[in-house]
Parts: sequence; C-alpha cells; structure tokens
Amino acid sequence: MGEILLPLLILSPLAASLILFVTAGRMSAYAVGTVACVSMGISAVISVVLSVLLLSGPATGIVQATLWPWMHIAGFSADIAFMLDRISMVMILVVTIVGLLIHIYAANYMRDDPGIARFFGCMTLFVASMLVLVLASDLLCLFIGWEGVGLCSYLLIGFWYDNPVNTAAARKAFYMTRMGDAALLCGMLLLATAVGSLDIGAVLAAVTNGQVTSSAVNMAAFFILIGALAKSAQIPFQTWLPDAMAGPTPTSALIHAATMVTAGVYLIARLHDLFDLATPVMALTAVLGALTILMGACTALVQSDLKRVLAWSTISQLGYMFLALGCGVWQAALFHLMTHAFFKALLFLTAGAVIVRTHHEQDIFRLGGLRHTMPGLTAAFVIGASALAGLPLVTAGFYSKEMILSGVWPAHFRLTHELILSGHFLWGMALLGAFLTALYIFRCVFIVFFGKSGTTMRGQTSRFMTIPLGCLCVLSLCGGIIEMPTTFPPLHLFSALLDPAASHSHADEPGWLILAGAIVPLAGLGVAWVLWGRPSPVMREIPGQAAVIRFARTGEGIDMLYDRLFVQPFRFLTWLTRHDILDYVITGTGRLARTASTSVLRARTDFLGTLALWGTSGIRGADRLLGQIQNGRVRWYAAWIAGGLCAALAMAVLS
Amino acid sequence: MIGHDVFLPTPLPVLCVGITVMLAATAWRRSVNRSFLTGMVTLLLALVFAGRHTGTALDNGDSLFIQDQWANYTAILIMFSSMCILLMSWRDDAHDRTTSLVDEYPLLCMLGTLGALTMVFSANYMPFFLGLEILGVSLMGLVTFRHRPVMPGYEAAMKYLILSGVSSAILLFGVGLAYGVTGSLRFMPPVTIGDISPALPVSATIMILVGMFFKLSAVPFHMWLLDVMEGAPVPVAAFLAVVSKIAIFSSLVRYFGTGNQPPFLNDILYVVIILTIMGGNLLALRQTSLTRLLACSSIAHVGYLLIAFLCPGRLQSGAITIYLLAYTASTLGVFATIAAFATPDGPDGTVIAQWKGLFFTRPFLASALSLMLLSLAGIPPGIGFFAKFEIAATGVEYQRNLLLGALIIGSIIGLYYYLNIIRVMMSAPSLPSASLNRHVRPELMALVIVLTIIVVIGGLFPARALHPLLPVSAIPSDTEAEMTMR
Amino acid sequence: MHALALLAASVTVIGAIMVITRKVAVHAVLYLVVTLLALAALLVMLGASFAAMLEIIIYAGAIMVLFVFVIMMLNLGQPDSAREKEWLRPRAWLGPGILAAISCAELLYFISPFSASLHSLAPITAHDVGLSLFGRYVLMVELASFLLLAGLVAAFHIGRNRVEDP
Amino acid sequence: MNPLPALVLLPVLGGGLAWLAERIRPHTGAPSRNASWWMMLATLIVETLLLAMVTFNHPTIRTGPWLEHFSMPWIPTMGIAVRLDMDGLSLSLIWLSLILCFLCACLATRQVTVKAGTFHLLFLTTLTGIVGTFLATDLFLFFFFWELMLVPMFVLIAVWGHEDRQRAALKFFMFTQGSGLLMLLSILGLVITHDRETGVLTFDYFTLAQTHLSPTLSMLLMLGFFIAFAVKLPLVPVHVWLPDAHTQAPTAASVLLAGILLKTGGYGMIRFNIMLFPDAAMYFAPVAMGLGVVGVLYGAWLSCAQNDLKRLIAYSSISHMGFVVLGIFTGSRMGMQGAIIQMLAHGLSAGALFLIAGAIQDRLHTRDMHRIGGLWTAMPRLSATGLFFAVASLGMPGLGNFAGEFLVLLATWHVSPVIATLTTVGLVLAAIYALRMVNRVFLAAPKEDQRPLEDLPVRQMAVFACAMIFLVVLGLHPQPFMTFSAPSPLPVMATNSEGDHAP
Amino acid sequence: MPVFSFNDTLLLATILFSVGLAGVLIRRNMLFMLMSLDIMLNATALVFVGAGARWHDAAGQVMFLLILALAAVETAVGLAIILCLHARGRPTLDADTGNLLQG
Repeated sequence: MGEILLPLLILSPLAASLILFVTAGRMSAYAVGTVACVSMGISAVISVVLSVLLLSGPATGIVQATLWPWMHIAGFSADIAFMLDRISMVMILVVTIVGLLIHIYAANYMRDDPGIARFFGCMTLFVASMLVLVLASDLLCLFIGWEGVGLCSYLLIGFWYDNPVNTAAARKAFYMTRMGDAALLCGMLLLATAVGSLDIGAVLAAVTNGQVTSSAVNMAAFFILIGALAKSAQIPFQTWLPDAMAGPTPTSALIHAATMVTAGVYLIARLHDLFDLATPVMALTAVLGALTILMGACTALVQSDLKRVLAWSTISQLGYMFLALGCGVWQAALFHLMTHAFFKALLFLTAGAVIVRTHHEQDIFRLGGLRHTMPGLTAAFVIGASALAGLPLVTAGFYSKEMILSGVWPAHFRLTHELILSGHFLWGMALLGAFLTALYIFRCVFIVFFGKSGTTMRGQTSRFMTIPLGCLCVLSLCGGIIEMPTTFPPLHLFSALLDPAASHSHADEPGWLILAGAIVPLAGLGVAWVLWGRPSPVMREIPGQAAVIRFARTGEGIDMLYDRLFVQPFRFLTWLTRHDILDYVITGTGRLARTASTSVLRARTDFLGTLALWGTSGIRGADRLLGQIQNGRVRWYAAWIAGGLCAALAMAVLS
Repeated sequence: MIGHDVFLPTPLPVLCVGITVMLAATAWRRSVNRSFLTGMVTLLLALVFAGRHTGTALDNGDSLFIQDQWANYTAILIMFSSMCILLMSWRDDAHDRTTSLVDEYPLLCMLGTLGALTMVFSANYMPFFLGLEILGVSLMGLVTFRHRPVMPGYEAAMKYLILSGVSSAILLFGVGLAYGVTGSLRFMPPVTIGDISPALPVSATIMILVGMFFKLSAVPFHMWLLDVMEGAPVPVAAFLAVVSKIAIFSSLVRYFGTGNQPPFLNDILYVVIILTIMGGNLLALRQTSLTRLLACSSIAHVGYLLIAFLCPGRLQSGAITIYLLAYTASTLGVFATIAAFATPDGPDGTVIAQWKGLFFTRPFLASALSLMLLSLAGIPPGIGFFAKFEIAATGVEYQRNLLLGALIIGSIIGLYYYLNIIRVMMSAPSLPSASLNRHVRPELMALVIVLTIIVVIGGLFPARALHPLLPVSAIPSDTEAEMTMR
Repeated sequence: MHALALLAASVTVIGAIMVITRKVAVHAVLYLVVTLLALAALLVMLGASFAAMLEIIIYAGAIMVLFVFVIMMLNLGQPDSAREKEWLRPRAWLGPGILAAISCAELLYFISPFSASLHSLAPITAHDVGLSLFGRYVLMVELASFLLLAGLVAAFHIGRNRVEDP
Repeated sequence: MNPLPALVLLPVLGGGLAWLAERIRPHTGAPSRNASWWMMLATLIVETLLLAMVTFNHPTIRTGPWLEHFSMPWIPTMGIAVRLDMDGLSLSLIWLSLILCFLCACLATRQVTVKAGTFHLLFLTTLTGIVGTFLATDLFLFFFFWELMLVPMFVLIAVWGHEDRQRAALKFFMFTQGSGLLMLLSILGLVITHDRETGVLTFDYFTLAQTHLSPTLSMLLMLGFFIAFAVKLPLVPVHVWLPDAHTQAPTAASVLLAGILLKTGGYGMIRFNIMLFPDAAMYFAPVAMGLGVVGVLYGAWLSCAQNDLKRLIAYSSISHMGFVVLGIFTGSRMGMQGAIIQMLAHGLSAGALFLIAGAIQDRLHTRDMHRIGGLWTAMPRLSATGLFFAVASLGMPGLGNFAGEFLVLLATWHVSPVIATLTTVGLVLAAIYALRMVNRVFLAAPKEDQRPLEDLPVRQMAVFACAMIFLVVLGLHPQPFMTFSAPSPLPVMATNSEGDHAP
Repeated sequence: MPVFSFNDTLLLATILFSVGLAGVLIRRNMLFMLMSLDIMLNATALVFVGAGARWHDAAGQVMFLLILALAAVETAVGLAIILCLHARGRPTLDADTGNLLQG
C-alpha cells in the first residue's frame, strides 16, 4: 500500500499544479483555492496514513517505491525511487501539514489577485518539489526536488513581476542557491564516481564501509555542505533570504517554515553518516551555524521592516540547526526544524494578516498599538514570538532549543592532534543568540502591538485565515512536549521516533545548563520590555549612528559587499565583453585579406617603379613615380611578362 | 600532295570548308543570319565527324597532326563551346542598330575555333604555332565587336595585340631554340642530343612554357586577361575564357605529357600555381565588373587545373577531364546568363551591382546563375564540386601539400566572391522592373537550361561524365618513353 | 667568323638599337629597313637565299610601306617628336632596359656554352624550300592562308568606319 | 524495398512538389502558399511514417548494431558508392529532425509570405542534406551531403532573414565550407593511405576504419575532421558564424540551424573522430575537452551580456554544445550517451526557444530585450512556454538537458574533476542568462506602448506541449533513448583502444 | 660561301630579341612598339633559319615564311587599330594614356 501511496503523495500537489497551469485564467479564484487546498489536504492525509503505516511497522522499517529506472549505464545507475523512513516521515508531516495550513490561509489571502492561478500553481509545485526532495531515495532524484524548490521560490518571490525589485530579488535567490547547487552537484559527482550509484543507502553504506577514501569523503561533505548552506541561507550565502520577502506573504511562510530553507538541514541530517566521518566539515558546519546565529540575530535587531525581522530570525534559527548538525545531534536539528516550522509559519501568517489589514504597511515604526484593534492577531503573534524566543516550558521552541544546547555542550572536534574545538564555546555563542532572539522578537512585539496606534485599519481577518493561525498557535505551544530534556520527565518521543536504537544518556550534562537556557530568553524579554515596551520607551527610533548598531548591520553590509565584489564586476565584465572578441579577430582577418588584394593590384604598378628607384635615382621619392605610373598600361604588362621570363630562367639557372 | 595519305583529323577540313562556304556566301549576299546558320551547321558537322580522320598517321610520329582520345575530348569541348558562344551572340549582333551587317563576327568565331582545333590536334610546332596565331588574330578582331562604348574594345584589342605579340615572340624563340637543338619540329620538349649543353633545351622549354602561360594567363602573365575580357563583348569574353584556355591547356598537356616533370619545371610550376591561385582569387575580391571577376576566377581555375597537371597518378586523367568539363559548362552557363540578362539598350549585365534583386525579378535566371557560380566555387550539387574533389584527390595522392594549402585558401576566398554575387542577387531589387530584359530570347533560354542540366547531371552522376573520357594520357607513347628516359 | 658577317651583324644590332631610340617615327622606319637589309645579308650567309629575298621583298618592301603609309596618315608633327623626346628620358627607359638586359644576359648564359657545331652549312635553295612547302607542309600553307584571312577580316572590321553612337 | 534512399530523397521531392504547388495555384486565385504548406506537411507526414516503419520493424534494436543497409554503385572508378546505413544514433537524430520540422511547419513557416513555395523547397532540401548526412557511410557521400545542406540554408538566411541577413549568411557559409575543405583533405588522405596500403580505392566507412595509420598521420587526419565538426558544432574559437547566422535567420531556419544542423557536428565527432581514429582521439581528448569547457563558459558568459533575444539563445547554444564535445571526448560510453541526450534535448529546447523568439518578433517586430517586456500579461501562454524552455535550457533536473549534462559531467569527473568543476560554473552562468531573459521578456513590467497582442493559439500550444512532454520524458526516463540511440560500434574494431574506454 | 655558325646566329638573335623586347618595354608610342615587335619576330626568324641551316632542313625556312606571314598580319592589324584609335580622337599614340580598362 505504501508503494502506491508514496507516489500519490507527490502526485497530488503535482497534479493540482498541472491543472492550475493548464487552466490558467479560466477558473475562478475560489475554484483555484479549492483545488490547491484539496490537493494539499489529500497529501496531508496520505502522509498521516503513511506515518501510521511506518510507525506500526518495525523500528527500522521503511516504505520504498522504485518507479522506474532513470539512467542505467556502465559505471553508474540511478532510479526514480522514493523511500520513506523516520527522518523523511517527520519532514513530510511538517511539509504537508504546515503547507496545508498555509494554503488554506493563502486561498483567502490571495483571493483578489489576478494571478492567483499562477500563484497556486507555483505553490503546489513548490510543495511537490519539496516532497520529491524529502522522499527521494536517490541523491540525483533528490536533486530534482532540490532544484525544483529553487525554481518555484524564484517564481514565487518574483510573483509580482511589475516591480523590478521583486524580480531582482527572485533572481538573486535563484543565483545564490544555484551556486550551492553547482557545488552540491560536484559533491554528487564525486560520490557517484566513488560509489557508482547515488542511492542514499548505497552511498552511506559505501562510506561507512570505508570504500571511499577519507579525503573524498571530506571533499564530498564539503561540497554538499556548500549546497546546504546556500539553500538554507547560511553564512556566506545568507543575503538572498531577506530579499526573498518580496514575494507574497504565504510564500514567505512556505519558504521559511516548511520548504526550501529546511532542505539544507534535511540533506545533512539525511547524510549524517557521511558527515560523521568528515570531522573538519562538521566543525565548519558548527562554526558557521554559530556565527549565523549571532549575525542573523544582530541584524534582525536593527531591522525596521516586519517581514525582514522575521527573515533574519529564520537565518538565525537555521543557524541553530546547523550548529546542531555540526555537533552531530541531528535529531535536535530536526526537532528544531519542526518546531521552527510551526512558529515561523505562525509568525509569518500573522504578520501577513497584520500587513493586509494595515494597507500593506510593513515598517514597524509606522505600526503600533495593534493590540487594541486586533487582539486575536496580537495573541497569535505573541505566541509565535514566545515560541521563537523559547520562553521556558510553555513553548515548543524552548524544548527544541534546549535539546540543541544540551547537544552542543559536550561536543568537541579534533581537527588536528593539538587543535581541539570545544563545544562549550559554541554553546556560549548559542546562548548569546538565544538572548538576542528574545530581544529582537519582543522588540517587534512591543513596537508593533503595544504603544500608540499608528495606522488605520480595515476589514477583519477572515475565518479561513484564522483557522490555520489557530492550529499553528496550538502547535507552537504544544509541539515541543514530545521531547523533553533529561532533567525533566524523560519523555523522548521524538528521538525515539527517529532513532529508536539510540540510548539517551545525557548524564554528564550539568543541570545548570537547562537553567541557563531557560533564564536567558526571559532576560531578553525583560531587556526588550525595558528598552521598547514601557510607555516611554528608552529607544523609540533606531539610533543609526550608534556603533553597536552599525556593527549589528553586518548582515546587510555583507550584501553590499557581495554586490561590490561580485555582482558589479560581473556586470561590468559582461558589459565589456558583450561583443565577441573572436568575432573581431575574424573580421580583422577579412579586412587584412582585402588589403592584400588591393596591394596585389598595386604590385603590378609598383614593381618596376621600385626597380627604377633602386637603379637610377634613389633620390626621388617613389610616390612621384607611382603617380606617373597608372594601371592598365600595356608596357607594364609586357614588363611583367619579361620579368616572369627572367624569373623563370633564373630559377632554372639556380636550380 | 594533298592526298588520302595525309593524316588529318576530319573536323579541321570540315571547318575549313565551312569557313570557305561562309566566305563565299558573304561574297554573294551578306546576311548575318545565314552566316550564323552556316557556322552552326559547320560546327555540328564537325562535331559529328569529331572522332574521324583521313589518311594514316606516320609510324614514327612525324605526322603534323595527331588524333587521340584527349584531342578528341578537348576538340568536342571546344566545338560545343563555340556553338554555345555563337548561340549566345546570334541575334545580339543581328539586331544591332548601329551596324547594319556584322557577318564578320561568325566568320571570326569560326576562324578562332579553327585555330583552337588546330592547336588541339597538332603534333608539330608548325600547326601549333599557326593555330595559336589564327586564334589570337581572330580574337583581336572579335574583341572589337563591342557595341557601346567602342573605345574599350579597341583598347583591349591593342593590348592583346602587343602582349600576345611579345609572348608569341618568346614562344617562337623557344621553339627556334628547340628546333636548333633537336633539328625536329615535333611537338615535345627538346632533349639534349650530342655535344650540345643541356642548358639550351632547358631555356627553350622555359620560353615555350612562358608563352603558354601567357595564353593560359597564369599569374605573372595574367594581366591582359582582365582588361581584354572587360573590353570584349560578353560572348567573346566567354570565348576567351573557355575556348582559348581549353585549347592551350590541351596543348600544354600534350607537350609536357602527364608524367613526372623534370625538376626545374617542377619548381617553376609550383611557384606559378601558387601565384596563380592566390593572385587570381585575391584580384577577384575587389572587382565590381562581372566579366573582370570571371576573368580572375578563370585565372584561379587555371591554377587548380595545373595542380592536377603537376600531380601524375591514377587520378590525374579523370581529374583533368572532369575539371575541364566542369569549368567549361559552368563558365559558359554564367556567360549565357549574363547574355540573357543583358538588354540592347539597358544594362549589359557586366556590373555586379546591376544584378541586385534578380532573385525576385528573374528567379529562374538567378537560380541558374547561382547554380553555375556554386559549381565554379565547388559546392554540390554542381559538377564543379566533384571536379574540385578530384583535383584535391590528385593533390593528396601526390602529397603536394603546399599546393593543397593554396587550393584550400583559394577556394575559401573564391567562395567569398562567388557568394557575394549571389548575395547581391538576393538583396532587395533596386532597378525599376521596366529596364529588365523582359523577353529573353528562347534559344538563349534553352542554352541556359541545357547548361544547367549538364551542370546538375554532371554533379549528380559524375561517373557518366568521367567514364568514357578516361584514357586521357594519350600523348604519343614514344614521347612518354623519352620523358621517362630522361 | 667572316668579317662581312660581323659587319652585317653589327649593322643589324646597331640598326635595331637606333630603331627603338629614335624620336621621329620615319627615322625609325628607315633604320628598321636598314636592319632588315642587313639581316637579309646574314640570311644569305646562312645559305638561305630564298628567305633573304623574301625578307627584302615582303618585309623591307611591303610591310615597311605600311608603316610609312600609316605615319603619313597620322601626320605626326612637331609636338609629337617633342613628346617623344620627353619620353626618352633615362628615367623612362632605364628600368625596362635593365629588365631586357637581364633577360638577354640570362639567355646568353644559356647559349654561351653551346659549342659550335661542325656541321657544314650547305645552302638550302628555293627548290628545297618549295618542295618542302608544297610537299610535306602543304597543309601549313593552307592554314597560313586562314591566318591571313583572319588578319584580313580583323583588320577590315577594325578599319571599317563604324558609326559612333552618341 | 530498402527505405533508406527514400528517406533521403523524399523531402527534396516533396519540396519540389511544394514549389510546384505554389506555382500552379495562382490561376485559380486560391491562396497558394497554403497549398505549398500542405504539401510540405504531407511530405513530412509520409517521411515520418516511413521512419516509423523503419523504427518499428526492428523491435529488438540491440540485437543487430546496424538497422538498415543500402548500397548502390555511384562512381565506381573512384570507389564511391551510395552507401547508406542506419544505426540507433542516426535514427534518433533523424527523429529529432522530423519533430523539429513539424514544429517549424506548424509554427513558423506559415508566416512566410514571400515566395513560400521556394521557401518550403529550400527547407525540405536542407532536411534532405541533414538526413543524408546522418545516414551516409560513404565518406564522399557524407561530404556531399555535408556541403549540400549549406546551400539551401544559405539562401534561406540570405533571402528570408532579418536586417543584416546577407553578411550573416555569407559568414555562415564561408566558415562551414572552409572547414569542410579541410575535412575533404582528411577524407582524401585517409582514402589514399588505404589505397596505398591495400591497393583498393574506396570511400567505404567500414573498410576505411581498418586502415592502419601511423600516429602522426592519424592525428592529422583526425584534426581535419575535428576542425570541420568543431566549426559546425560550434566550438569556441570557431563559433563566430553562429550568433550572426542564428540571429539573422528566419525563425524556421534558426530552428533548423540550432536544432539539427549543429547536431551534425556532434554526430560527425562521434561517428568519425572517435570511431575512425580512436587512438588519435584519445590522445587529442585533453585539448578537445579543454575547448569544450572553454565553450561552455565562454558561450554562457557572452550569453549573459546579450540584449538581442535570438543572440542570447545562440550563445547559449554554444555553451550547450560545449557539453557535447566534453561528453564525446571523455572517451567513455557514459559521456557519449550524455552527449547524445544533450543533443536531443538541446535540439528541442533551443528550437522551441527560437520559435518563441520568432513569435515575439512577429508580434513586436523587435528582438531587443530592452524593448520587449512584460509579455506575461499580454500573452500568458507564450510566456509560460518560454519560461518552460528557458528553465529547460538552464539545466533543470527532470528535463532532458539535465540528464545529458549530468551524464557528461559524471563522465568528465572520471577523467578530470577539475574540468568537471569548472564546467559546473557554466551551470550557474546558465541560470544567469536564462533568468535574465525570462525577467526581461516574460516576467517584467509591461512596456507602456504595448498594443494588445495575440497570444499563441491553442493549436500551436498543443504542438509546444508535445515538445515539452518530450523534454520531460527525456529528462525523467531517458533510459530507452540511451539504449536506442547508442552509436553502433564498427563491426571490426581496431581492437586495442576502444575496448578499454568503452566497456 | 662564308660559314656563319649556329652559335653566332643564336648570339645575334638573342641580342636582337632583347633589343626588341627592350623596345616594347621602353617606348610608349604604339608605332615603335609595333616596330620593336617586328624586330623580335625577325630575331626568332633568324634562329629558325640558322637552325634549318644547321640541320640542313628546309623546315626552318618554312617556319621563316610563316613567321613572315604572322608579322605581316600583326602589323596590319596593329596599324589598323592605331589608325582607328587615332581616328576616334585619341590625341597621341601613347599606349599608356587613356586607359579605359584598368583596375
């Protein structure tokens, strides 16, 4: 049964996408929304059924569906094949359920847009690609989904193509992820060369069996890491994600929460056996993740655009996941991925609802006091913010973050014999990140929802939009209790789900770690209240000159830097070389040939003139002689005949 | 006495009789049409008698004339070309308003053909020299038949007279030296006999070669051709480009044989071939007059032909025969198209710019012309493609790499100027359609069609054209033996 | 070599040189006649008396008359001789002259090692020539007639006073 | 009854009929160009039926390497004969040609109003040349067709092209012809060497393959072939004819050029360079692969800088053809398969892009991307199609181009990881030019002065949809094509080298 | 009868020939060119006669005769052209001027 359901799971959104594209512009907005939501609903149901199937089976059981051979050739083979195991099960649940909620929301949100069919076509395609990515049992097959999400994100970010800024943002997203894709492709090529197949199971088996040299493993891991970094907008590829806010809000929610950016995390989690063998790459992952946490948080702190704050927060949160992956606790990363999907979707959708009702006002400083006019949305946003900040006990974010922090603490990387990178240091950075997270998200909360009201409102958030919000609220609050720190009741549902065989002994974990993790977000909340929350806030506007703020803007600075370093020179160089150099060369040769022909013509008048010049005067210029001598003279022709005779005789003499 | 025992290829007396009849007819009553008709009939008869002869050849090869496959082949080509040329110029002159009667024209044409045939059949310096001069003098007359303006025709005749006089003198001097060395007037390179130093025959050979090169217009001796062809009327230009070249090339092959050339000749030929190919093609690049351009292209084609001449081997004879045929048919086709396009009081079709837009106004003529030009450039499906292929094959077989390089470069340059004409024809028409020749004479149209068919059929089934003409190396066997002896 | 032959030869060469260097056409024609006469003398010494007679009668007689006749018709005057003088500057003739000299030298180089043959040069009489002319080479005579015919027709056509179009 | 000569001759005969159809009809006053168009369509249909017959006559393609053989003496004295052979490679390329011709017939050639009959005649004559090139196994015949297909293409460009058509046509002809002469020398060299060795003068491909050549000679001859094919393909230093020719050609000719004519270069490299001179090709492979990489990067780079829509596509073709060279010269079967898949996919995607560019030019009378914009609003169907093929050309996995590129890259990685890595940079550049085009032309703010434009009719969309489906199938299920289109090895191998590299 | 050797004949003919060639090259007047041509032809005729004498062969003199005919024809045609050019308003006999055909 699973073999049938697995393709169906992907087929459902794919079919919806096809229907929507083919009938573009012929269906009513309502029908479009219905088709999209129904297809998503079907896949959600299927994914639940599949999960039940999988969980009812043995612990290591998988559902596999090999559809058809893709490329079979000497030395390499690949199939179109799908596989469901525990890791992908988590992913499909997240993708389909969160996706379904977002779709329901979007059906209402995009109701009036003329391009709604295109929108939902892309959205469903997006989900389908993500499902392919998640379910693929073959890296090459995964790559289809991998590029597919990139393409869909491009189409969705640039959805409102009237504005060049949007399309530029879309292209930027595609280019940057494409660079990562190229690297990923290289990694895949390396693995394919070494293993002869890209089937994930086969690859991992070959790697763990030691069939692949360690340098190859390191290189492959490195290449794949680059791909993942680009897809997940980590340092140094982080700049595309904030710009990607140009798309409609549900798109942002989908990109940030359920699909696209989580692909990188998923990929590394999926290949964790490979990464475990590549210590330097793991260290790099962890360090980059930690840096991204801080960088994203700092930048989020100084943003004035509501959606941008959320975007940078996504980057920062993804940093946590990469930190966890780098430290080898990929279960924690996946857990955080799940909870993050819940609360980030909630935050985005709420923000979208707010933005719609405030006439597309996104500047947080022009908003304010919204809690009076829209209490429901305020509650939802606060719940999301709490989960993001990881307020202890009541939110899902707390548990997942706690799992990461506890996983990071004991990690250490033996890079060389002397150089050992300790997890404690990374833990400190993560903790600092947690503080900043609370600070910036509550800054938003306080500025937008508290204080004086700044803008006019309109309408009411419709019912179809509130239902998903409600669901997400619940999930954000309660989604975390399935996995608890060891000091709490030993509830390890999630880890057990993923890795039933693993033992959970975090005995060496000091108890104060949990405490620190719990207190820090609260401290952040407090500081935020002190700075922005009180009736007369300490910092109402951004003090742009403050050195610390400027430092915190590095996220954007890097964007500028890339622009100067890569984009502008590229543009300039392409502009310079817009004409084909070789073409010039050839044309020049042609001109040369024509000159040669002219000189051949002139030669018959020049020859004797030159001889006479040498013989007689040597004083008078050749020019005057040339002037006297014209073409078409019999005597010169005769002279050439005589000359030819002379030359022929001379050749005979000399030979 | 003139008896049945004198060896004489039949086409020669047929032509002589025809000329006499024409002369007599002219004396009785002048009529252009009758003259043309007489000429055509004579040529047809001569064609019919192409393979025959009177008397028997002397065993020792001392006959004045010779008749073999090679001679017959080139003679047929010459007679066919002459017929085409007569056809091309038929009513052209009959309807010339400025002169009432120009029946000298067919007479001179016939005389020229006679000269060419004499050269082809000659096995002795004496008929060769006479044929050459008859051809030359007739051409001097023919060149002046230009309608308007007249002066260029006279100028061309004057140039041709003086230059060909010089070259004839050189050639004759060489012949004289050869005669002095060997004491025989047999048409073959002199060989050293007795105590005479070998330098003398060498110089004699070179001087004869130079004379022939002049008539062939190989490069250092080519300049007259451009001017003369431009000054001459279109059919006469065709005569110059085709008939006289075939005749002289035929004689060249007969004289030097198709075997290995002595080293000093080899060197000279090498240089001349490269110069000819490069010079001809380069000169053609900047021409704006179609006849001048064709003159240049014919120079280049002589260069290609000489490659085959210089590369003895299994493929040589086939290459030369097919190339001659291709060159003749294509060049005649081009000239016939020009003649068809020309009008009595409009453009005469010799300036390339006049051909603008022909593809739209006269699609058939334009297509035919394009086909001919492509054939000259060596592109399928024209016969020239296979011909050039054969030439290259001989070159490769003999590993004349330098010549092959020249062939390639020359062909590419040639491609440019041939295509340039086609390009002009395909650009938007600029001439008002009124000035176009609306009524192409039917016989001219028929000529164009026939030549087109020859070019296409020859291109698609070259084996048919190749097969019966193969035994080309039909120079007198004893000459060959002597050549190898040296 | 016989002194008479040497004399005739030098007259020939000097006459030829004079021909190509004269300014006035009639002078050149006269020198040419002298050259031809000297050449005829040489021909006699070579044993070709028939040829010598023809040289004198046809060449020096008939052809030269043509030249004189044309010069008369053209009526070249004083300006022409002045122009000829202008044309005969060394600048104009040195180059071609050198070229001609080179070819002469090369030819002489080829000829000089040619040792004198010891064949006796018996005279070839008009009888021999006639026999050969109308025996073996009779066809050549016919062809020569066609050559003359061609020249005749060509000259006739060229000389005809065609109406020049506007 | 052997179908091969019919396959070759049918198009030209049909073309003649099409030409006649146009000549005859005007008396009745009926629209004549339709008659000639129908005639062309009928020809194509008959040709397709014939080809289908050939294809399905051999259900077990892998059993015999060569599907059909035809031989007829032509010029016996030179050892030249009409030898036609068909294997999977030629069969698949002919299929591609026919599909593209149908695309052209349905989408482009109807727009031709001037001398439509002649246009169709020339179009079909080009097809004859191409089919002949794919089938000929006599080297002379191959060369004959190789040259033959240039002439009608030259006329097509020079008469029906755009503003600077004549220069472009001249350039195209000069380059391809000039390089063809080098090939001619190589052919002759090979033939003469064989003649010297065995005393048999023949142009038979299979016989000549057994000639023993010294390494130097082999390399020289191989180079002669290689240069000709490189020009046609085109490889980078000799590609300059292509952008002009593609840009200036009428739509149908552009499609034919990009879709099939370029493939003859790739076909020739497989059939002649690799198979006739395996050792020399192996020896030369590093250089060829280097050129291929340069082609990939250079073409993509220049494509990024173009403002002319058709020029952009033309440069992208150069880039894609670089992959083909790369794949062919990896020396492995994998690379060759990749190259073939890439050729098929590129034929479809580039052909379709040219058709779209042509459609845009028909409507807007410009190809300047600065002056086109926001077509999505006006023509959603056309734009969506354009988007699809642009995405295909940037190498989206799941579409045909990716399958080819991946195989090529994988094969290259086996040989040299550095080259493969460099080539992947080309993929990034491909994204840049493809999306630049999309964002300039389709997904952009509409220009002010835009008149209402007519979108693609449904019938044409259906035709495009076929191409799309084919691309998707090629991308997701290339296995049958790979099995099907594998070039048949020579019956008697030179044994030593090919065995190692092509397991 | 005094013997004039073939070698000497050749020497003289060569010199004469070269003088004629020089004349053609040097002189711009068409009349002089024609005369120079005649000189060249005479030189060749001399060679033939000398050679005929050497081999005691009448063919040399037959050739001489034919050359004579050629010279006559060429002179006649040449003079006709000169006359014609002159009559059509070409002011001088300069072969170098008034080039309608060139390039």
